[in-house]
Amino acid sequence: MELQNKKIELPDFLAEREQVLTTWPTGKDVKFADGVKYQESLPEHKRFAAVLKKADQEGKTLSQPRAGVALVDEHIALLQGLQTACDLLPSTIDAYTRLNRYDEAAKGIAKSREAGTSLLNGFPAVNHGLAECRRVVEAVDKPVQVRHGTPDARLLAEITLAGGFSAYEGGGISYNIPYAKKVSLERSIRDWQYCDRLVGLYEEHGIRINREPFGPLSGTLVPPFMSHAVAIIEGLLALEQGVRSITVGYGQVGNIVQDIAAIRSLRALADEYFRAAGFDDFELTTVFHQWMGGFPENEAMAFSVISWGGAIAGMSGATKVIVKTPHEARGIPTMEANRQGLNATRQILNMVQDQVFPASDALAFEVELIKREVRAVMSKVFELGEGDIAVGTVRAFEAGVLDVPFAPAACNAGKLLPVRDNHGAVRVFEAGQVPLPEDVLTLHRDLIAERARAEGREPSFQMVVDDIYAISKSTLIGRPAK
Amino acid sequence: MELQNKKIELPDFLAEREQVLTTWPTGKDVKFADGVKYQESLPEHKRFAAVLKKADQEGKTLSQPRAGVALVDEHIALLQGLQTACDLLPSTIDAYTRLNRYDEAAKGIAKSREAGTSLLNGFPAVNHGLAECRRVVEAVDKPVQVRHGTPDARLLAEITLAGGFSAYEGGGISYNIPYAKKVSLERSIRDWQYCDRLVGLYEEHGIRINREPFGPLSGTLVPPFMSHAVAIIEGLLALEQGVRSITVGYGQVGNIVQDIAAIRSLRALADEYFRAAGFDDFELTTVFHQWMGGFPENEAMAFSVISWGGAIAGMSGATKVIVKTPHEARGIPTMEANRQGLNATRQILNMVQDQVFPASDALAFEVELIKREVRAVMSKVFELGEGDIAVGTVRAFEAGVLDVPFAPAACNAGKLLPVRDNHGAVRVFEAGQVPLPEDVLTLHRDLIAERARAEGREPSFQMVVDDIYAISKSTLIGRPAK
Amino acid sequence: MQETIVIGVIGSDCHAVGNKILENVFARAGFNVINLGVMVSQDEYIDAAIETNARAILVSSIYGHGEIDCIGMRDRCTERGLDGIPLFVGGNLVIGKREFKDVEVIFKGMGFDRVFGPDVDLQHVVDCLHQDIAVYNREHLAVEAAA
Amino acid sequence: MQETIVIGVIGSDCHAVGNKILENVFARAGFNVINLGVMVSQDEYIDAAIETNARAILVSSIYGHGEIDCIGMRDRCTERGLDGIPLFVGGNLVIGKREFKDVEVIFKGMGFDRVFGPDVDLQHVVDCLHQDIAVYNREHLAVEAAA
Ligand code: B12
Ligand code: B12
Repeated sequence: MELQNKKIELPDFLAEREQVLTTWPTGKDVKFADGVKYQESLPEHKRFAAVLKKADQEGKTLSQPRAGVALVDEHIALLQGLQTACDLLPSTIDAYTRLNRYDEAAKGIAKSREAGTSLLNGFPAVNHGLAECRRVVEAVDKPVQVRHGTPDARLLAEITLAGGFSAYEGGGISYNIPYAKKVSLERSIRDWQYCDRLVGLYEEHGIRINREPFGPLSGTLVPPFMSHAVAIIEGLLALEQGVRSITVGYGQVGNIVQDIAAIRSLRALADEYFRAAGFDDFELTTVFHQWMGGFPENEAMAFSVISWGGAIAGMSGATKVIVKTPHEARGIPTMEANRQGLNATRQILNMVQDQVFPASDALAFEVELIKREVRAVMSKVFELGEGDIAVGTVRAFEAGVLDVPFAPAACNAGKLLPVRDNHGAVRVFEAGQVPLPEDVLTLHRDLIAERARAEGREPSFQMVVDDIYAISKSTLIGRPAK
Repeated sequence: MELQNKKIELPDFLAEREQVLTTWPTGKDVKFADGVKYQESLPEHKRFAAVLKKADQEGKTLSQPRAGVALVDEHIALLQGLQTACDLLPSTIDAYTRLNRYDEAAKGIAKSREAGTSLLNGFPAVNHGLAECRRVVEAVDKPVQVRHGTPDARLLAEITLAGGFSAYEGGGISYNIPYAKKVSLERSIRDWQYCDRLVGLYEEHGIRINREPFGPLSGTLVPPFMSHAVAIIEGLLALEQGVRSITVGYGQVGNIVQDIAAIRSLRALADEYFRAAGFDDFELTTVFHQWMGGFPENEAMAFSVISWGGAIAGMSGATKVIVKTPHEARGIPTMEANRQGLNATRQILNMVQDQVFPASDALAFEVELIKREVRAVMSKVFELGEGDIAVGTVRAFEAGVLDVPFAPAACNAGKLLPVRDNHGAVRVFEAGQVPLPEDVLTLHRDLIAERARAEGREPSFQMVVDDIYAISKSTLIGRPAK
Repeated sequence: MQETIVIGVIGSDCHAVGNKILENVFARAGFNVINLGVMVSQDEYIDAAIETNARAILVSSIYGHGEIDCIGMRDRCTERGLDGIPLFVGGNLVIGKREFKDVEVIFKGMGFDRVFGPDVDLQHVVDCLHQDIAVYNREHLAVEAAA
Repeated sequence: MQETIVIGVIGSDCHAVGNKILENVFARAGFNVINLGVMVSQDEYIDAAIETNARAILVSSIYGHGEIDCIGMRDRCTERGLDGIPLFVGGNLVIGKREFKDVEVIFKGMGFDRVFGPDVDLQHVVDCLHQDIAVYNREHLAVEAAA
């Protein structure tokens, strides 16, 4: 396999497709033309890209939960219960399916039937197959997205898109590095080029499918510039394959200035890089994920984390917000808990909707900082790839130029260590091989030193660990106990 | 009675005191010297003023619930249940006691005993008397404040202060206008001079009692400048009588810029006016009340309102925040619901504690606007009083120069009509006789017109009504349904 | 015909906001509204109703003491000659968050014809008023006229 | 003596953060930690334990499939000669928010010696490890030596 950022030739795609559709028996039901026809039959208000575009034009922030259970009827009941409290629906896929372990998913389905309750952490769409997916889409009245974490998501894409889902989360980096251990980046990027090519093919047939790189990555103290770089790269890879509706994402860190700056800079940078790559006919939107790290177990406290995320999502101008629930620290939420998260989010979104977060030097500074960081990393990635962003990405991860904190993937260096500064913004404690400009590194170092002084201790891995636990223990910054 | 802002002469005070203590049988147990001795016995961490001062120095925001039930043991259990989740304790007094209807309070106590549950909306401290108050104070480990709404709070003050409570909310304006119907302002101001004089007397004997004018007034769309003027006046009246620890308060309106500007300007203005009046040995702190108007009934939504209030309280730098509960829309909260409100607030306070709300032109503009408005009103009040702020206040209410929206008091003009602007800040729709500078009035008018245009309707009383309902119906601004 | 109704907030209750809105809504719905404001005693409602020949009394209680303040209101009306006058009550009627249907039972037991929670749709209340006043006019006032 | 322990996250579970912290904590507590990272199969734990002569296996499951992934782990240990080796399990072990004591019963039923929720105090776990390893060394390894 010779990876490159180049649209897959149709014959090559079709040949590969034949093989993909045989990897599990349900693949054989998928016919592309039939998928297009089915997608055409969906009304506008059930088309993800259209609903996002409208929200973007109106300056609204839409809400979307995560939700998925083992059995189809239960999954339908769940989505029906949620749709009155949200704007966009998900189908969160279970972890066996994400790793193409369809036989284990089958066992999970069987055991769930026996137990009378879902024993899977998501909806095993591949096992259920095309017709069942359509049953889900038809049973609800809002657009439905596939949300998962699948390094090789080709069959899942074939089945769910022909099944009427109109948005597909993920990407070759963001669904490998945080979600897998031994999958090579060449492999996952190539397999996601397939998914994007499939979406591009739908696009060629007049069906716009929304694509969303997974912004939060490991969800744990990821500095904005690093997730931005990944989102932009995945956007570029998708555009090349013909994708035209792209939602770039970001996971809240909890500092109001950094979070708002992150969404603003993300949108501006994505637009800039996409245009620089020669594209100008894309629809760009943004998604803000409420805090993706460890949650407090106390539900009242969890509500505050949820609400704070909703407030920042709204004030940052993100097009949608992915909503957590008061059960987050414990387990897959019940429908009721999920609705509570959505209701809390709706209230705060409505309350901040018409408020303008004031322009300030601090905000402008943070936006500029993120932009410089992203540009530094991106230009190294292009350099390593000798102009090819796919190749550059693989080499950048090898070299530790791209590096996601706390990720499980073997192909990730894991040398970048983030830590919060004295105001709770996430900064770079150890840069590893990430090529930030010298003055930027100094700035991060100074900011962290300021915190260290305030706490009367040296910055250390313990400080990082304290930050990992902090929000679950009811603070933003992991200060030592007094 | 000839009202003036002048320290009550000790002999006059003592003569009046004799009479006050006879207004209900429990009054006879109160001996001032014994009260001082009892207060002296309280440890530092149970002294309200000391705890506030420390928080202020450390830049912390403390949390305080509202809570009170009919019977003493139940009240103790309630406070004990709450104290692990908050920093400061209240004893919220029932509505009969607030109107000196101690016989009805007695009935309420009896009926509550029968029913096995509190049928009063607060703790009837006067009926329970001195010894029982001390039992409350001794049973808990945090400072306790009397929170009420009593135009004539003289006996209540005598009993509770001798009983070991170390902070006393209220004032001659803020506990009349929103809480009474036919009590004259001369009367309530004079009766509160008594309360302040009592606190001053404790002060002379080395006991610092904290005093807190009630900031939110009617809790419903009160423009910041109006509640600021009242808070400053009550502060001046209190200082004159010898009070030295003053917490000026403000009720959240929901717009982030206006709310933060309100706390900043409140503190600056109070300090300025207090010093201008010749005082320089006071301890000034601020209190931010989470949204005081109608709440959403849905508890998840209520959590967001609570959380948003906590976030702004923290970022504004208020010294304490008064916390609502998810039961707010419905009824007196259970202890559990009250703890939930406190836990949610604690989480968000901790998360914003070290964050700096960035300096911006918008914020500076709003601070300046409030300052100009307050100064315009205050100078008219001084003018009307020919230099005497007590006299000026009575005349200002008569003239509609001071005017609290939606207040029940007959002595309040009720001509000032507030409405939200297009960003949710509370502006003046009809000024009545409130003497705002012409350019300020024009600004308000323009801002409201901007909203009216956005909604395609004229500003009207219906718009005000829509705003009154808005937060309870899950928005900040009462827009017409589309 | 413009019917007269008496409204107000009972007892020691100072909650004025809902009261101002009720006045506005009922006036716009065509009633002649006698608004007694806050802190109204049982006799004040009845005095006003007699004086203005009102067709209904609407009691608000927001602050939680409704359960105490409203006791005896129906008997007092009857005693003072307002036999069968439509009596509505609404607001946050009891202390704490309780099931509305339990609250309704308590106040119906006290003789109130209609009991409303704080989230009631006021258009519905207007409809109820028209309906109950029509019945009252037919049954009670007819009886009176005949007597 | 520095005891060796094997840790890792079972099944298809990718949650890596807790695992990195556990490694850090147990290493600082003086153990020789063999960390297999995420997505570890039952046999991988057992292979590592045999190879390194480990005194305990600590299984994490965060993603909810623990109830499926952990079935048979004890039998497999015994089968492969790790008779009585201390088996700990911890994390978000089942789907949904359930009472911890019910979860504990399930995993004790599967043969785990100790079951921990996500909010466990890790110092307590270190103490448990010392205790259980001491017993294991005394009882099982003594038996082995004698055999
Ligand atoms: C961050 C996170 C992610 C990140 C993980 C990044 C990474 N690679 O590490 C991302 C976004 C990728 C992710 C993905 C998924 N996640 Co996730 N995730 C979380 C989250 C928010 C925090 C986890 C974390 O890092 N905590 C911090 C660390 C320090 O704590 P910890 O992991 O709990 O570990 C500690 C303890 O559990 C304990 N412990 C753990 N193991 C052991 C073992 C022993 C022996 C002992 C003594 C102690 C012990 O000690 C550890 C250190 O203190 C949790 C919810 C939460 N806790 O708030 C959900 C959560 C764990 N995720 C969940 C799920 C379901 C998933 C997904 C399947 C997606 C989905 N359906 O929602 C995928 C997993 C796919 C897969 N193949 O595994 C669920 C699990 C549900 C359940 N058990 O019922 C949770 C609880 C969220 C929820 N309520 O739905 N997730
Ligand atoms: C604003 C407010 C205040 C302001 C009032 C200012 C003023 N003078 O008006 C202030 C801060 C002064 C205040 C004081 C107190 N309050 Co208050 N207050 C509120 C709050 C937040 C909003 C009330 C409001 O204005 N709502 C908006 C209006 C439009 O709605 P409304 O009042 O409910 O009226 C509508 C409906 O109820 C209905 N309705 C009302 N009456 C009737 C009658 C009929 C016939 C019909 C059909 C319909 C109807 O229609 C109205 C219009 O839509 C409520 C909680 C909430 N709702 O969120 C608490 C609340 C009403 N207050 C409460 C209490 C207890 C008090 C105090 C005793 C202090 C305390 N212990 O906490 C004092 C009262 C002292 C006294 N003497 O009365 C409690 C009542 C508890 C209970 N019933 O169990 C509440 C519910 C808060 C709580 N959960 O504890 N309060």
